[in-house]
Amino acid sequence: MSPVLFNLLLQSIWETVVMTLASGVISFVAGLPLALILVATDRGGIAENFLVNRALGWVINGFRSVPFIILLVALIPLTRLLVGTSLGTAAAIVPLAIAAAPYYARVAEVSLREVDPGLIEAARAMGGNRWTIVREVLVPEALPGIVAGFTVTLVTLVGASAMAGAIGAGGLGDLAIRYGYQRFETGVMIAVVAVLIVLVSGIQWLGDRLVARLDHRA
Amino acid sequence: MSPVLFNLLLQSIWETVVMTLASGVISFVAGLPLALILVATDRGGIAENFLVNRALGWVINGFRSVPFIILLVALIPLTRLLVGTSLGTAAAIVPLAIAAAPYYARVAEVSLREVDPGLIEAARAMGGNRWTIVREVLVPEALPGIVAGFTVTLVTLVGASAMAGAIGAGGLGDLAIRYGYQRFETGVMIAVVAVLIVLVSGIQWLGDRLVARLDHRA
Amino acid sequence: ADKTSIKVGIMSGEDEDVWRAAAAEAEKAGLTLELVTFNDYTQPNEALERGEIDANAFQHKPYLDNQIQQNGYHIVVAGYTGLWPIGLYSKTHAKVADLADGASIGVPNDPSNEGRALKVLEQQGLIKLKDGTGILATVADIAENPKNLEIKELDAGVVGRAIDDLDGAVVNTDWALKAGLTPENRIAQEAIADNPYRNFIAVREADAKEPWVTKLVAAYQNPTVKAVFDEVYKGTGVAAY
Amino acid sequence: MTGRNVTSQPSATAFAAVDPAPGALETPVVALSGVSRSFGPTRALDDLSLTVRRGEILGIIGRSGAGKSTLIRCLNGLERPDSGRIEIEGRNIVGLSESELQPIRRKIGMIFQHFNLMSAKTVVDNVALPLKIAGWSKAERRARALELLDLVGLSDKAGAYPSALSGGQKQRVGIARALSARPALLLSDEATSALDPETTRAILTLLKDINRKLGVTVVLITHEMEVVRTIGDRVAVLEAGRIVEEGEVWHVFSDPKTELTQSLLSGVRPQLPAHVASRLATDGQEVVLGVDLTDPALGDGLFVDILDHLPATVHFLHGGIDHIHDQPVARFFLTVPREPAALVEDVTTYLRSINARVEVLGHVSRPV
Amino acid sequence: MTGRNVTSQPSATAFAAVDPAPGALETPVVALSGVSRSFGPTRALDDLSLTVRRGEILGIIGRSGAGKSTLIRCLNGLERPDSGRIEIEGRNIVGLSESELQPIRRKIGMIFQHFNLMSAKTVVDNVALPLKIAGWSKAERRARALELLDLVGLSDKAGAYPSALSGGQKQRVGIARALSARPALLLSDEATSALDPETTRAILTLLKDINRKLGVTVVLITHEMEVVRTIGDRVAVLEAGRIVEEGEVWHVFSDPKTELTQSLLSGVRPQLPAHVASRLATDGQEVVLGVDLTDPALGDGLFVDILDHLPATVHFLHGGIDHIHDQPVARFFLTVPREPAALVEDVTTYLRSINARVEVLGHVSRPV
Ligand SMILES: Nc1ncnc2c1ncn2[C@@H]1O[C@H](COP(=O)(O)OP(=O)(O)OP(=O)(O)O)[C@@H](O)[C@H]1O
Ligand SMILES: Nc1ncnc2c1ncn2[C@@H]1O[C@H](COP(=O)(O)OP(=O)(O)OP(=O)(O)O)[C@@H](O)[C@H]1O
Ligand SMILES: [Mg+2]
Ligand SMILES: [Mg+2]
Repeated sequence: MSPVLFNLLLQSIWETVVMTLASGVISFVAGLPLALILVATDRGGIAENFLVNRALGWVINGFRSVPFIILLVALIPLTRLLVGTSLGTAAAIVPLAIAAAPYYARVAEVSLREVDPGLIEAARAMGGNRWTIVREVLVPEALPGIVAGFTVTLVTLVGASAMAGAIGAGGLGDLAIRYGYQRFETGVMIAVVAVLIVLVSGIQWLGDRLVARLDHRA
Repeated sequence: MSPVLFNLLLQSIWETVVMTLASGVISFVAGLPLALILVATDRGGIAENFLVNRALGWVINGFRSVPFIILLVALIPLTRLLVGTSLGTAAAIVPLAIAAAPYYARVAEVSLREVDPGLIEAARAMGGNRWTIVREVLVPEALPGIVAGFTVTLVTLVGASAMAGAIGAGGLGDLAIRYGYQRFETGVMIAVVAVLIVLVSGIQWLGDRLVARLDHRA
Repeated sequence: ADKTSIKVGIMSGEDEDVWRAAAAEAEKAGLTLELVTFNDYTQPNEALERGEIDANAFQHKPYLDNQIQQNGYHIVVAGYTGLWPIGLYSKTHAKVADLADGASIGVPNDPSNEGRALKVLEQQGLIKLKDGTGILATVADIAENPKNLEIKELDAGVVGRAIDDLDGAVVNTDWALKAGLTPENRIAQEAIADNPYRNFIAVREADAKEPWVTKLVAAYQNPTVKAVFDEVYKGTGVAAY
Repeated sequence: MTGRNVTSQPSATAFAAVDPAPGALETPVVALSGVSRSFGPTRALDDLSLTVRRGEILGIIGRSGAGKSTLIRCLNGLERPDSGRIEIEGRNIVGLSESELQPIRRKIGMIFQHFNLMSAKTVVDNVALPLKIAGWSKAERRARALELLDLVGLSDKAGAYPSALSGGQKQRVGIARALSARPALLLSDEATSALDPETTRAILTLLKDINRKLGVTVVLITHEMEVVRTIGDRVAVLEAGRIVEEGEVWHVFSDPKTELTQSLLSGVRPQLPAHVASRLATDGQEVVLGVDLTDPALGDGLFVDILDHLPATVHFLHGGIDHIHDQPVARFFLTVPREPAALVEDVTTYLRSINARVEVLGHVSRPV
Repeated sequence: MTGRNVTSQPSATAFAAVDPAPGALETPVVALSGVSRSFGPTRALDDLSLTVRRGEILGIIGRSGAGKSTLIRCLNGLERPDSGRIEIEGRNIVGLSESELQPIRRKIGMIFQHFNLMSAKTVVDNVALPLKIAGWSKAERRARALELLDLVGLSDKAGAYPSALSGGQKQRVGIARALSARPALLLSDEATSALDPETTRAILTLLKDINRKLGVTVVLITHEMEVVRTIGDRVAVLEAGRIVEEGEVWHVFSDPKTELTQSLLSGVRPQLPAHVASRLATDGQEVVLGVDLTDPALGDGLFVDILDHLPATVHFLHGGIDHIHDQPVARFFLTVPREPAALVEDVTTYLRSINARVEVLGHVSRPV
C-alpha cells in the first residue's frame, strides 16, 4: 500500500468513526423519544392517542421509505443550513442521522414493548405520571434491549456511511468501493474491509459488554 | 404520468415486492437459526460454546462490515451458481438475502435474549433438550419480538433493494433514483416515493397486527 | 442462426428513453432489444464479458481500454452513440484564473468520469497528474497542485447540485444543465473535436461480425432516434457517429 | 427482622389533600357500590358493594379466582369497572383521568400479588421509588428506604438486585416499597403468602403498628385465615365477584354463616381429626358431637365446669378453647356412648342450655 | 374442584429406567451429603446433608432466605452445588452433563415458586408440555392435560393464556404441569401459597393420593405449617443453609427442639392469647402455666381426668387437644392462684407425674 493510500486509510477510519458516532448519537437522542411516543400513544399505552400514533407512524415510515441517496440530495438545503456546507464528512452526519433516527425508533420500539406491563402498573399505583413511568420504568427496564438495538444501529450506520461517499464524506466504505472495487485494487479493498470488520467487531463487543452489565434480570 | 412510466411503476412495484419478500424470507430462515446459535452458545446459554460463539460473531460482523455494493459484486459467482445469472431481480435476491441474514440475526438475537430465564429453567426441569427449549420456549416466547424485528428488517430490505439497481434489479427505489436523482424529474420521484411509503406502511401495519395477535403477555 | 433477441446493458437515466426509441427501431428490423439498466460502472462490462448481456452502451474508449487492461475483457467497439462533453463550471468565478488559492473543486467520483475531469483541470494548468495515469485517476494521482485546490470527489449526480458549496465543479454537460447551470457558468470545457470520450455500443469480440450487431448499430444511428436524443439531452449531449 | 418501631410522623390527615369533604371523619375511606367488571365471559366483579371504614384493617378472603385481586385493583383505579361507583374519601374515582388519579394514588400504598419489582433497580432504589415520585430529596429517600428495609429485615440486601433475592425477600421488598411513602390507605394482595410464619408475624406486627399508631387504613387480601384472625378488624368473603359474608372478624370466625366461609375457616377452627372423620358411619357404639360455644366466662372456669358436668363415659376427643382477639371461643368434639339411650339427649340438652351449638356428626366404634 | 380420583397407571417402578441399582428399594430416592452452594458472600447451602426416603412426603420449612429454593433446585440439577454429592437413586448427579440429566429430570416433576408458565402457550398446552417432551402423541397429551386440569379445577380455563389467570389459577396450572408426566419424584416449591384454604385442601388431597396410590415421593417446601402437618410424613427445618432439625412430623410438631422450629410452628400450636401474653408480668395474683402432653389415651378420657384432678380455682385458659395425623397432642394454658402457696407446686408435680411438660410463663392479674 502506497503512503498516500495509507494516509487515506487513516483518514478514512477517522471519517467513518466521526460519521458513525455523531449520527449514531443523534439518532439515539432523537429515535428513543420517537420510540417512546410510539409505544406510549399506542392502544393501551400510557398516553393513548390514536392520531399522534398514526401520524408519527406514517412520518417514520415516510423517512424509512425514501432511498438513502435521494434523502442525501433532498436534505442538501437543510444540511447547508445546519452545517454550512452540503459536502464532506460533517455534512454527511445530517442525512445519516435523519435516516437512522426513524430506523432506531423502530428498533427501540421493539424492546420497549417487551417491558412487563406489571411494572408499569406498579409505577401507576405509586401515583407516577407518564414522565415518571418513562424515566423509571420503560427506559431502565428496556435498557439492555435499547443498548443492543443501538449496537445494531451503529453497525448499520457504518455500512450506510459508505453511501455518504456521494457527497464526498469519505470513510472506509467509500474507500473500499472507489479505490478497491471500482479501480480493481483488490489488495486495498481487502485491507479496508479488514479494518471495517475490526471496527464493527469492536462496536459489537463494546455493545455486548454494556448490555451484560446493564442486565440484572437473571 | 406517461403510460411507459406507469408500466414501469407497476413493474417496479412487483420487482420490489419480489426482492423484499424473497430475500426477507431467506434472511428470516437463515437469520433466526444464527441468532439462536448466538444466544445458545453464549455464556450461560443452553449450549455454551465460546469458540462457536466467537467464530459466528466474527463471521456475522464480517458480512455486516462489507459495503453492500462490494458484497453484490463479490457474490456474483455464487449468485450465478444459484440463479443462473448475476443480473436482474432474481439475481438481486441472493446478495440481499446474504446481507440481510446476518443483520436479522443480530436483530432477533436482541429479542431472544429477553426471554425470561425462569421459563428456560422450567423446560430444563422437565427434561427438555436444547432443541425442545428452542422450539417450545425461546422461539414462542420471543415471537412477538422476532416478528417485530422481522418487520424492521423487511422495511430495511425495501430500502436496500434500491441499491440492487447496480445489477439491473430494478424496483421502486431504483426507479425513484433514476428519475428523481439522475433525471431531476421530481414529480415522478414523489409519486414513486409515495408508493414506497404505502408499501412500507403496509408492511409495518401487517407486522404490528401480527405482533399484537402473537403477544399473550399482558 | 442469427439472434433475433438480445440484451443491451445501459445506464439508468435519460439514456433509457433514447434506447426505448432504438428498441422500437430494432423491432422493425426484426431484432428484439431487452434493455437492462445499471447504475454501476463496473457491472455492464462484467456482464457482457460473461454473456449475460449481448451488448452495452455506456462507456468511452479510454475507460474500456482500462477495463480490458485490468480484467482482460474481450470487448470491442461496435458503433458510436454520443458525446457528453465535460466542463468546469462556477457560479462565483468568471474565469479559471479567478480561482483563488485553496479553492474547492468538485469532480465526479465514478471511474469513467473522474480521470476525465482531472484531465480537464490539468489542461487548464491547475494541477499536474502523475505520469502514466489513465482514466482511473483519482486525487491520489495528483503530482502537483500549485494552487492547493481542494478537490472533492462526489457522486456525478451531486457535483452539480452542490455547486453552491464549491468554487468550481467539473460536471458532465447534461448533469450541469439539470442542476440549473447554464453555459454562462461554464469557465472551461474539453474539446469536442477529436474527443476521445465518445460513447459507443460495445459487443464481445467474437460477436463483432454477427449480422445482429449491424442491425443494433443501425437501430441507434438513425434520424428517429437522434430526434429523441436531442429532445432528452437538450443539446448537452451530441450524437457522435 | 428487627424489633424497631415505625418512626414515621403521624399522617393522620390521611387524604386531606385530596378532597376534605365536610364531616370527613364520618365518610368511609372507600365505598364501592354496584361495581361490576367482566373479562370476556368471566364476571370477575358482579354488582359488588363494600365499605372500608377509616382506620380499620379489612380482610378479604375467597376462593382462587373469586375476584379479590380485581377488586383491590379497582380501589386505586388500576382496573376500571364496567359499571358502578368507587368512592375514595367521598369522591367517585370512576371516570377520573390518569392525571387526576395520580395525587390520590400517592396516598395509597399497594403490595402486589406478583411483587412487580423493578428488575433494573436495586432493592433500596425500589423501595425509594414512591418517594422519588412524591418528590423527596435524594438523601431523605435513601434514609427512609433504608429504615424500611431494616423494618422488614433486609438491610443487608439493600444494594442487591431483585433477581438475587429469594421469593420471600422479594415480597418483603414489595411490602417496604408500599409503606415507604407513608400511605393513608394500604392495599395488600397476599403480602405474606411467600413468608415463613415467623417473618409473617413480624410483618403483621408492623402492619398492625402502622395501623394503630398512624391510623392507616388497610385492605388486605389473604389466603391465610390466621392473618385475618391476627390483625383483621373486619372480614369480607368474596365469591364469584360478590360479597357473600361480611362482619367483625371474631364474629365471622366464631360463627361463619355461609358454607364457603365455613370451608375457608375450617383450617383455623378445630376440625374432627382425619382418622376419625374417615371412620364416621351411621352406625357405631359412640355418637360424635361437635360443640361450638362463645362465652366470655369460658376461660374463667366455665370450660372446666362443662367438662365436670359430663359423665365419665363421655370422652373429650379433640379441640378446646381458642381466642379470637380477646374473645374466648370453644370448639370441641365429644364421643358419647349410645347406651344408655337417654345419655346423648341429656348431654345435648345440657350443652344447649348454656347456649352452645351442638351438632351430631355421626357414629364411630371404639377405640377411636 | 372436582372430586375425581387420579386415574393414572401405577408408576411404581419409579426411576427404574435411570439406574436400577441392585437393592434399589433400600436406596433412598435422594441422598445429599456435604452440599454447599454460595452466591457471592451468601452461603445459601452450607455443608448440608439430607435423605429423602422412597414414597415419603418430606416437608422442608425454614425462614425466608434460608436456602429452601436453592436446595430443591439442586435435586434436579437446576442448581449446581459448589461441593458435595447429590445422589438420585444412588447415582451422583453432580457433574453430569445436561443431556445426562435429561432422562433423570423426566422422572421428576417440579412446581416453581414463581410458576414459570409459558406465556405463549395456552393453559392446556402448558400442562401438556412435559408430555410433549416425554414423546406422547398429540391426542394422548391433550387428554391427559385435560384430565389434570379437571383435577385442579381449571377445566374451563384450558384455552386461556396464563396472563388471563388469577394468581391461584396460575399456581394450579403449575401443579397440573408438574404432575402431568407422572413423575416418580415431585419437587414442590410453595405449591399452595397462592391458594385459598379450600383449594389448598383439595390440592393436598390430590398430592396425598398420588403419593399413596402411585408411590410418588414428594419433597415440598412450604411456609404453611398446616400443609406439612396435613400431608407430611417427615419434616426438615432449614436455617442458613443447614438442616437444624429433622424427624417425623407428629414428633417434631408435638415437641419442637430448636427455637426456630418452635417459632415456625407457633401458628399451628395453641399459643397464649395475645391479650394475655401482653399482660404477662413477673408479679400478679395468678400464675400462667403452659402444658404439653402427648399420650394416646388423651382422647379416651385422660384429658377430662386431668381437668377433674385440678382444683376449681385453677382455670383452663386456652388450648385443648389436637391431632397430628392420628396422634392426640394436648397443649393448653392454665391459670393457678398464687395463694395458697403450695398450689402451683402441687399442680406442676401432678402434671409432670403424667409425663406432661409444664412451663411457668409468668403472672397475670384477674380478670384475665
Ligand atoms: N442468584 C442469586 N444471586 C445471589 N444471591 C442469591 C441468588 N439466589 C439466591 N440467593 C440468596 O441465597 C439465599 C437463599 O435463597 P433461597 O431462594 O434458596 O431462599 P428460600 O429459602 O427459598 O427463601 P424464600 O422462602 O424467601 O423463598 C438468599 O439469601 C438469597 O438472597
Ligand atoms: N386479564 C384478564 N383476562 C381474562 N380473565 C381475567 C383477567 N384477569 C382476571 N381474570 C379472571 O377473573 C377472575 C378473577 O380474577 P382475580 O385475579 O381477581 O382472582 P383472585 O380472587 O385474585 O384469585 P387468586 O386468589 O387466585 O389470586 C378469574 O377467573 C380470572 O381468570
Ligand atoms: Mg389474586
Ligand atoms: Mg424460595
